[in-house]
Amino acid sequence: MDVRALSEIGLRIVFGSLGLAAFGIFFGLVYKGIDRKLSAHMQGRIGPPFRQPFRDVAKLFVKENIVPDHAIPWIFNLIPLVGLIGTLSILVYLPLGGFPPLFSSGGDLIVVLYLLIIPSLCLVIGGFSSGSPYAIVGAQREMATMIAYEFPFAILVITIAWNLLQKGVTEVFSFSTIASTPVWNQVAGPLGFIGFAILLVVLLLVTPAELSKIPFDSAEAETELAGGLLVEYSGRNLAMFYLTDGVKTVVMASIIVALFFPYNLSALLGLGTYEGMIIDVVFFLFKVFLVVLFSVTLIRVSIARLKIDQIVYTYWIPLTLASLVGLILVMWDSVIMNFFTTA
Amino acid sequence: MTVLEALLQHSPALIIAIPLLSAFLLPLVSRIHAKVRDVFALVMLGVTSCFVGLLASDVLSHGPRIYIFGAQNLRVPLVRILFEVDSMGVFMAIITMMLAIIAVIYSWSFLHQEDGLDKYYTLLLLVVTSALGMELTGDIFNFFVFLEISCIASCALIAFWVTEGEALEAAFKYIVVSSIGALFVLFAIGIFYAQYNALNIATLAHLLLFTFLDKIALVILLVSLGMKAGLAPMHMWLPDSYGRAPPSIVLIIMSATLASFYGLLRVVFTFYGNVLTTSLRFSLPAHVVIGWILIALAIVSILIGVIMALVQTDLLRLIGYAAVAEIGYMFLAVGASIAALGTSYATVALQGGVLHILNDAVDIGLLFLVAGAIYYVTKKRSLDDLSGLARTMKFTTVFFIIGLLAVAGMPPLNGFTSKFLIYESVYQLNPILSIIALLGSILLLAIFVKVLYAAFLGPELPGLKDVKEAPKSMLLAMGFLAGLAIFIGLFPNLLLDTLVKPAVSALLDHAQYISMVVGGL
Amino acid sequence: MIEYIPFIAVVAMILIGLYAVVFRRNLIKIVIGISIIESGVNLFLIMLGYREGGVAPIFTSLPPGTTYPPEMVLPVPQALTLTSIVIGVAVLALMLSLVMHIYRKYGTLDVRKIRRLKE
Amino acid sequence: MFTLESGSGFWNPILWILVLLITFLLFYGIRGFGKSTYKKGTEQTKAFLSGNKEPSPEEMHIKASNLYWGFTTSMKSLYSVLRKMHTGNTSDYILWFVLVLAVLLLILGVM
Repeated sequence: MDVRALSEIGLRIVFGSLGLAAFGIFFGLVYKGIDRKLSAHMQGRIGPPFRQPFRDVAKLFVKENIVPDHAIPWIFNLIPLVGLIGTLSILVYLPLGGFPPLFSSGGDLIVVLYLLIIPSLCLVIGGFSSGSPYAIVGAQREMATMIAYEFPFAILVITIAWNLLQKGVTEVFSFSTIASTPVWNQVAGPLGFIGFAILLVVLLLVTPAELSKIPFDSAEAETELAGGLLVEYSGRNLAMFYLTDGVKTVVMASIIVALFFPYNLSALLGLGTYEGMIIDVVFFLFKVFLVVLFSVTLIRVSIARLKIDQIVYTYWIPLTLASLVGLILVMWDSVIMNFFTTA
Repeated sequence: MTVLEALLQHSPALIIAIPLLSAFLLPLVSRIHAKVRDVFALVMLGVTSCFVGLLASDVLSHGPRIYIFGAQNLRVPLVRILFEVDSMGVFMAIITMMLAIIAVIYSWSFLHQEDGLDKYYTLLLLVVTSALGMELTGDIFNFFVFLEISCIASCALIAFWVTEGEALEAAFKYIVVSSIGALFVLFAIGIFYAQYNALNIATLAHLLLFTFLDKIALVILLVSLGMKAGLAPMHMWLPDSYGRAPPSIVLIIMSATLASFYGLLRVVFTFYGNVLTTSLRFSLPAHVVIGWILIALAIVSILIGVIMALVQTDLLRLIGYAAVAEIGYMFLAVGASIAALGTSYATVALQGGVLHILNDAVDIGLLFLVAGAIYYVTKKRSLDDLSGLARTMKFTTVFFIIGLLAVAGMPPLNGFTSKFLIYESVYQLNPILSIIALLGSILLLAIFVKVLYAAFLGPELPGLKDVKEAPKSMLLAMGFLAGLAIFIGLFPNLLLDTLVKPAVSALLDHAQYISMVVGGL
Repeated sequence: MIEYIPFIAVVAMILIGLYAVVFRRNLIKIVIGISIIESGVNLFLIMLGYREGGVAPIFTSLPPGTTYPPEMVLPVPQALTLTSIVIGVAVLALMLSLVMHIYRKYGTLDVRKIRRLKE
Repeated sequence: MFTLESGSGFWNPILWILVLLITFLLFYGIRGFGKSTYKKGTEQTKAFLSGNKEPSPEEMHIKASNLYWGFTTSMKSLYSVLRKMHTGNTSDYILWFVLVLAVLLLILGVM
């Protein structure tokens, strides 16, 4: 490897990760503001202004950073930061707008599936390390939720890859492959279509749990656990978790967009390079907005919080069964269509 | 012939002879001084590792080697003991030596207050000898003998804390289970000898016809070696004995367990390598049936391991169940690669499985060492009695977090590399397999996060205020494994290209293994 | 038919041993069961060594002029059995000493009561 | 060279570590702008218990066996079966061995 290629990769890493960090943080907070405003309107309130999340972060930075007596300081302080950077690093592997992933051959869907554990894991460890009973109860609930939703999520990821493999595509876990061959174009008949539609619904229902939003937010549960695993966090540590939450929303929505709606407008409209880019980015942001609207805002204003054993039950029995049905429909799709075409 | 060449030529014999002889020299040496004994055990293992390294570099560059014990020119065919060393055997020998050396370093501090240590080190060296013997031998009866040696010596080591009734119980269960397993292996050997008049693995593999008796022998070998390796639902001895043996010993028992797993690989890939593709009834090839049997047992292992580990309160026993789940991952990869024999993803799956042997040794070993350190400083086994150790035991906490992330397969640690290869290959056989593997991983994470909370985080209990950090030699042993976990995680290809890929191709290329003996004599 | 009787005996011994291990409660009887399985397997090995009309594998007593007659019986099974018996003795001794210690700690030899390690 | 390839995907740990390092430096710097002090030894460092008096650490400690209550409760039926399976009786361990042996003999015998 010569110096030129090496320095090119170095520049990509430095500027790419800095740019993506800025992107993730900014839009994370923007979508948080939109979500709060919309849900307030749906509940007949006025709600905070759109820029309220930015103000929240700024305010948290000037607040005291309290480390409780029972906490373990070095873990307590380090974990929020690790959670934030871990979540930001996922953006490196995702296609955003019309742009391909920054490192398309650096990690794939399975890697992202694993990296998505990091924010939740950091919340859990942070909650455990703060030494407050509320936080510990919240943290163990978050962990149980994570076990619960990972099962249908894994089924979904593997189904998408397996279906691509059956269609003769190589490197099926790669995000650039998945984005260039949308799942809806890879079905032979109605069965596969229904299967993927079921899986999409499951994924939209996994999202609120992944983001710890109502009805799956029993880990934070302001009413009975007083904020749950974040109860002892304050000041800049809480600001880190606040930012993580925003970035996580963008990441999760981008994954849904990349898996199910990777379409772009520029090719359709036949636009040039720069206009095309702008249109694609705007369209991407709109798609992310739709995902946030449907899987976060609408669900959280319309359903009440579930108990933790209800959450585990919901994900392990009905949703897992639903996604297995989706998997089976996708598996039978080509078989049955072949049967019809040959018969 | 230079000295080095002579040593290299006799290295297969020396690798067995040095630990065996030093095992029996050890009680004499320990008469001099306890320190001398400790150093002697380490030095002898070090010398053996040098020979393993020498042999490994030779085998990896020049292909498999045979070593003949006894008369070279005897005209009666194959009445002699052969050692046949290929890259797979060498790979396993390296793992065994790594575990043995770490266990000895750890034992220095961990057991320094106990007595009977001369017997302890003797038995330890005997288990190492037996594991190495199982990995290098080319003779099936020899394999049985080493298997029995490992049974006897491991059983005595499990009962090391003889004052506890539970340790005796665990040892009794272990010896009953493993001696019955070994007797059935001997029965299978008898079946082979009855049909083919040979005991040499390569000769037998060459002659094997897959008669009805061969099928019976295959089932017996699969089940008894699977039991010795801890395959569910015959895994129950494993959490019992891993949970009660001294944690330093668990590493050694684990090397014997992994050697049994290696034996199973050898049986399926080399012994039955010629006949794997024969069609059975319903025009199913034999390898599909065998592969799916292994996959079914592997899935049971993963699920039982993680589900039972989640509710354990005894730390060592909990890790024992996690070890069952890890064994399940290996069997899943191997089963999938057998069921899909010949496809390109079968090779990837087998690479993942073979790499996972090393990763399992490193991760589970590290967790046992950490659990041992907790036991050493607090004298408590139950997670319910522990809390807040992260305040005083910072290094141990960091090592535990590394072990936790590695065993749950979180990037960028070593567990992820092998599980990554497993997930991204077995789904091609059936998507459910990858899904269950992913689920098992997330449950493993939950299990060890619980341990992290219970032992290290949480409020400081009054009874644990004056707890100190573990002694240096224990930290060194843990640090080495933790460093290895990070290193393999960051540079997976380094290891994959130098050790794992040759090992996998040696397993798959049974014709070469056979021709080394059958063609050469 | 008569030549199958030893093999039937082998299978019967192994099954009897397994029965003892699985259904007997006394630890000593379990140990005896394992010992019976071992005898069965040893009997099996010995049986394989029998060749009809075979010659003892002693080179000095061979018929003159022959070096390796095909009817010469290989001593391998006997060697295996000896090894196996020696190993069996070691296992037996270890198991019995464990049983002795277990009796001291638990005060019973009933296998159903010796299960502090469960679940 | 640093990318682990499985034929279906890839994973490059070094690249990820570098990205992590850069963002860590960036956000460690940003975090430095935040206020780092607090009043030690006052009421605010006590655990927040909705105004209740803080009990002693032993009473406040949540035991490991009570963790994951939600998960074990919703899987209760599964656990009762699995726990009963592991009887701790040596004979049962051998029984499992014999059972698996018999089942596999049956499968391969039929085949």
